Amino acid sequence: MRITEHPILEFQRGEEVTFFFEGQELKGFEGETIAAALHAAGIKVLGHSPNMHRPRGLFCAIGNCSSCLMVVNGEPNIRICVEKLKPGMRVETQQGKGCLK
Amino acid sequence: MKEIEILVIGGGPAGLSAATAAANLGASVLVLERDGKPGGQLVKQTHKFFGSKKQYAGDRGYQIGNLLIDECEKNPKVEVWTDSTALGIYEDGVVTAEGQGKHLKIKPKKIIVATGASEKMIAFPNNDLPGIYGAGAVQTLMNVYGIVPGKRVLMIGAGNIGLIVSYQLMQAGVEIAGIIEASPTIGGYLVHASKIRRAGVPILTSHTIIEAYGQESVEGAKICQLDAQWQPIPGSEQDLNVDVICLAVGLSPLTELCFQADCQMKYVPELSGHVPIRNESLETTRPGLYVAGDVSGVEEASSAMVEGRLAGICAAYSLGYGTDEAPKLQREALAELSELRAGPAGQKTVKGIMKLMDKGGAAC
Amino acid sequence: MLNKTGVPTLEDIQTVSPSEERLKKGPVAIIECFQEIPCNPCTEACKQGAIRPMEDINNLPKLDLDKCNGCGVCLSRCPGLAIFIVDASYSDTEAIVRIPYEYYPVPQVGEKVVGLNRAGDELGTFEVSKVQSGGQKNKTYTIWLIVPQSLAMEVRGLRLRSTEIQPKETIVCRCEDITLGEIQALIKEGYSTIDEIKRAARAGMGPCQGRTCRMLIAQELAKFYSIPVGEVLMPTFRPTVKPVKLGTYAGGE
Amino acid sequence: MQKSANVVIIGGGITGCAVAYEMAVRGVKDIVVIEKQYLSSGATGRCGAGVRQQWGTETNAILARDSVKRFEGMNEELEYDRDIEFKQGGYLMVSYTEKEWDQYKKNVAVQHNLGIPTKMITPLEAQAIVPHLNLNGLIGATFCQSDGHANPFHVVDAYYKAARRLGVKFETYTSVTGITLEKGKVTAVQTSKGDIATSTVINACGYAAGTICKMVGFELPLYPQRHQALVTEPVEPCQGPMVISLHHRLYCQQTPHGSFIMGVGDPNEPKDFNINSSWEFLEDVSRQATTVLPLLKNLRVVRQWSGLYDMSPDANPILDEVPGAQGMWVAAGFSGHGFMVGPQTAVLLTQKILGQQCFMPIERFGLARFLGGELDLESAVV
Repeated sequence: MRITEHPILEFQRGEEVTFFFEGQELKGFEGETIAAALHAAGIKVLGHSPNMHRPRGLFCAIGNCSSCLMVVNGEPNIRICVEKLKPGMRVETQQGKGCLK
Repeated sequence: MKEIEILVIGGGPAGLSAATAAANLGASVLVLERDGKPGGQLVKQTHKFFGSKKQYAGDRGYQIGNLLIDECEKNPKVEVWTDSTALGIYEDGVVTAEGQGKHLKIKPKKIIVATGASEKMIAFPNNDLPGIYGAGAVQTLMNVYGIVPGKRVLMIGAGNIGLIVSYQLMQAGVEIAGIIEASPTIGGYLVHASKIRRAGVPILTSHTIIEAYGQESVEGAKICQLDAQWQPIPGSEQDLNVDVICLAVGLSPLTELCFQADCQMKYVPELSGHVPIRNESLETTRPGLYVAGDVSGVEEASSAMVEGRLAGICAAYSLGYGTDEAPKLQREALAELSELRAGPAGQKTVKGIMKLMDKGGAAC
Repeated sequence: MLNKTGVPTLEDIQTVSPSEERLKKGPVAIIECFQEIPCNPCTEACKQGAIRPMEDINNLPKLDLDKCNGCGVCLSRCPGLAIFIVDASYSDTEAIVRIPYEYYPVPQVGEKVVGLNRAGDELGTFEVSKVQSGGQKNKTYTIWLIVPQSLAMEVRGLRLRSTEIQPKETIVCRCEDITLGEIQALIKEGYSTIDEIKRAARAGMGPCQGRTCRMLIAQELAKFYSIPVGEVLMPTFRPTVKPVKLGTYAGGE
Repeated sequence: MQKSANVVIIGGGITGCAVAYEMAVRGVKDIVVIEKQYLSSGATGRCGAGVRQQWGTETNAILARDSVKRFEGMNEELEYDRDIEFKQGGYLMVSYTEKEWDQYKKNVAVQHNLGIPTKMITPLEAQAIVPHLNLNGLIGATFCQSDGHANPFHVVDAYYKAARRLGVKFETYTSVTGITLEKGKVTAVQTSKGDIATSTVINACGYAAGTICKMVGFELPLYPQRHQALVTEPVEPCQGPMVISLHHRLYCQQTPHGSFIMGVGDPNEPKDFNINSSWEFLEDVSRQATTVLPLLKNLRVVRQWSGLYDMSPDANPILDEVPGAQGMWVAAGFSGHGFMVGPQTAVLLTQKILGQQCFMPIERFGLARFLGGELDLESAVV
């Protein structure tokens, strides 16, 4: 959910762009991270851990942990908490440990 | 290979202050900042800061951040590389970094490590469920990107971060189910706590989380009370219906680079973890490597800025800059630090620094 | 009033309490059976002849305190779970109370459980020193609790600490899905430093390089060896601070 | 710590732990292993983890061939509760120069004589095995399917647990400070935790073997040399064999866990004890790896480290009794491949010390070979 009114802050958002999550078309803003855009769309489960298949979501938001690894434009293991959103991006949950292509 | 007189690693309050101070004395400085914009944690702080005028008291954190950035940017002796993460400090003195898909090599004469801190983690069942965040992550989402993490939050930790982030969540329209704190007392500033209490949010000291639950993401949390021996009191369990659990259980100095650089390290609980042994000039046991801010012991942003300034002055002075004014500036900075730490709130830090200086043989 | 509350009164208890002197001598059965009902398995169970045969099956059991050696066979046979064994000779300050137990899960040796009195009030947290299975048919477990001497005639029930962390669902290393239970098991096995645990289980070797789990493991080691966290040997820190593509390094500057 | 022992083994790596097991399983009682840090903290735990039979000298090839058999059944033999993660994805040794190809042919002849089923294959056949192999300039390759790699920590752990079950004692975080000699015979090992009286000492501490030999006044022909390695984040399986290009000085494998381990040898590496990592290595190995295996360019490095090879003059092991110190045996000089030959080295040395029939002539690993005559130099070292 996006904050519309804030007593202290004003949010300067970039251009609205379209991207895809598991093939589904979503909107986000240029300049924000993929994680932020997914969160704004209410998507919290970003994948499942490779061994125990436990659901994983955003945790540290600054590229410290490994909780948010996803496949972006076919490339695995992208930390979407620090990767910036770009128009037309294809974001997918990672099956297992991700495949090099 | 980029050659530079002083390399500052980290563009937060300590790093930016260090860069400006060193450049003001005439040294050329490069700042490495891993984020797209410098300012560190300041950019996420919406509350007014404490301290004195010298540390911009009364201004809001993000405003102070902008001030520090401005000062750096208008100084021609300072160069700031954003989106650049330091990767390693090697035995030949080369610092490597990654930026824009390139492997960057920097050969500095002096290094100031101002990498800040990272959030601590605690162990409880289902602590990895989506919907459980570090407090910093919630701040980033909320105050940088304007996105709230959920509807109803359980905050774990009543230190300053737990209190401030709870308040910020309420400002963003999110309900706080409660703040729980394992210790018997509130760790943060009590004005922050009172502000939250009078908004109707309970702060439960001597309480801990037993488990989080939920299928694919957080649906609730079980908490309980702790006795004087920090043991759970049977029968005191409560079930909270929340979709977010925010962990504000403390910070650890982000000292990986110091470990790598073979700085002599010591675990000092009062400084929140392993910190490099350093002298009064903030120089570590690796000659020419200085530290400032949370990496040298977790404290407030105000003292981080002064430490940064001190490290910047000392590093520049050691290169032959500011022969006349540096000693005076150094004394001023030290006096400011003592002043900031003089009260009861600063006693922990003072004790920690004494422990740190005590053994290890670093010369002052 | 026992018949109103289900809790035997002080007077009731006094009728079956051995003398201080007898208690100090060693294990002895305490038969807290106060209502005349048709029942006699305890008399059949006692091989010492301490519980005398009943003339009428409705009689209350009578225990010969001198003959009783506290073997506990009667405890597991009593259909009413009304027999306890108290051993006040255990140490100067502590006694053992043996309690019949028919719930699940069964406490483990070494586990701390909450001791309850006859009314179910909590008396504190006590360690389980032994767990005896009642066997396939009988199924009644006997739980041995170490309690202070002063509570030897008070503690008569137990409850598991439901608030205990369940190590199985608790993730310590997110990168490699390593649980608290696995870390604790490795420490118990003898892996004594963070480096050793890293090598045995890969905890801390993932993309985050131990940033989340390192100190959690340190805390577990500190707990196990009863040392301050600061004395736990830190692992070797190696470059690089974050994962970087081979292509980036190959490209040079 | 105990005051005396039948056998004291110095070094808790693959060799030390395997010797402890082989002796104990043959009935030797009262064995102590002394390790300065923790088990596999030295060269074993830092190695590239490869197990290959494609060697140029017969000695190395026999040890490796027979060790492969041991690795294959190790989980069962040692009743290991985990998995040594032995993956026989083969070794693909690629050649990009004629000179190198000629050497490969000679090596394969040696291997075939010993029954090692190495195949000489064409670039296209090599590509069928590793689809992301760069064929540009590739002349040919040799491939042996039964080669592979194993998890060094788990292998050592397996030997340790098996030996411990047989009564062997392990003293970790204990360093050896001296060796006591009486009339040219070993009588005790001095350690940081006290002396242990013994008549048999096995010096199996890799590059530090020279330091231990100096304690009895013997100069071992051994020098340490740093070799660096890195490990990447894990990805789903995409590379079967270990790929070696001697021309690129590169080895590169994907572990069953999914991460890649790789390293390059540096011909200019000085002979010293430096064990720090360098940034130049990261660039060097990345260039070589992305040249030979371009697919890997998007794979992320998570950690680099280095270890020391214990180099002998001919890159072959030294297994012998130390001159002037009766009862003290040395097992060192493995020159970067001590891990893969560890299981059989341990058997050979044990057989010799116990006076049993050796499965191959141990004299070929003797110190006498350095006294004169031509050395059979191992060419296939990365």
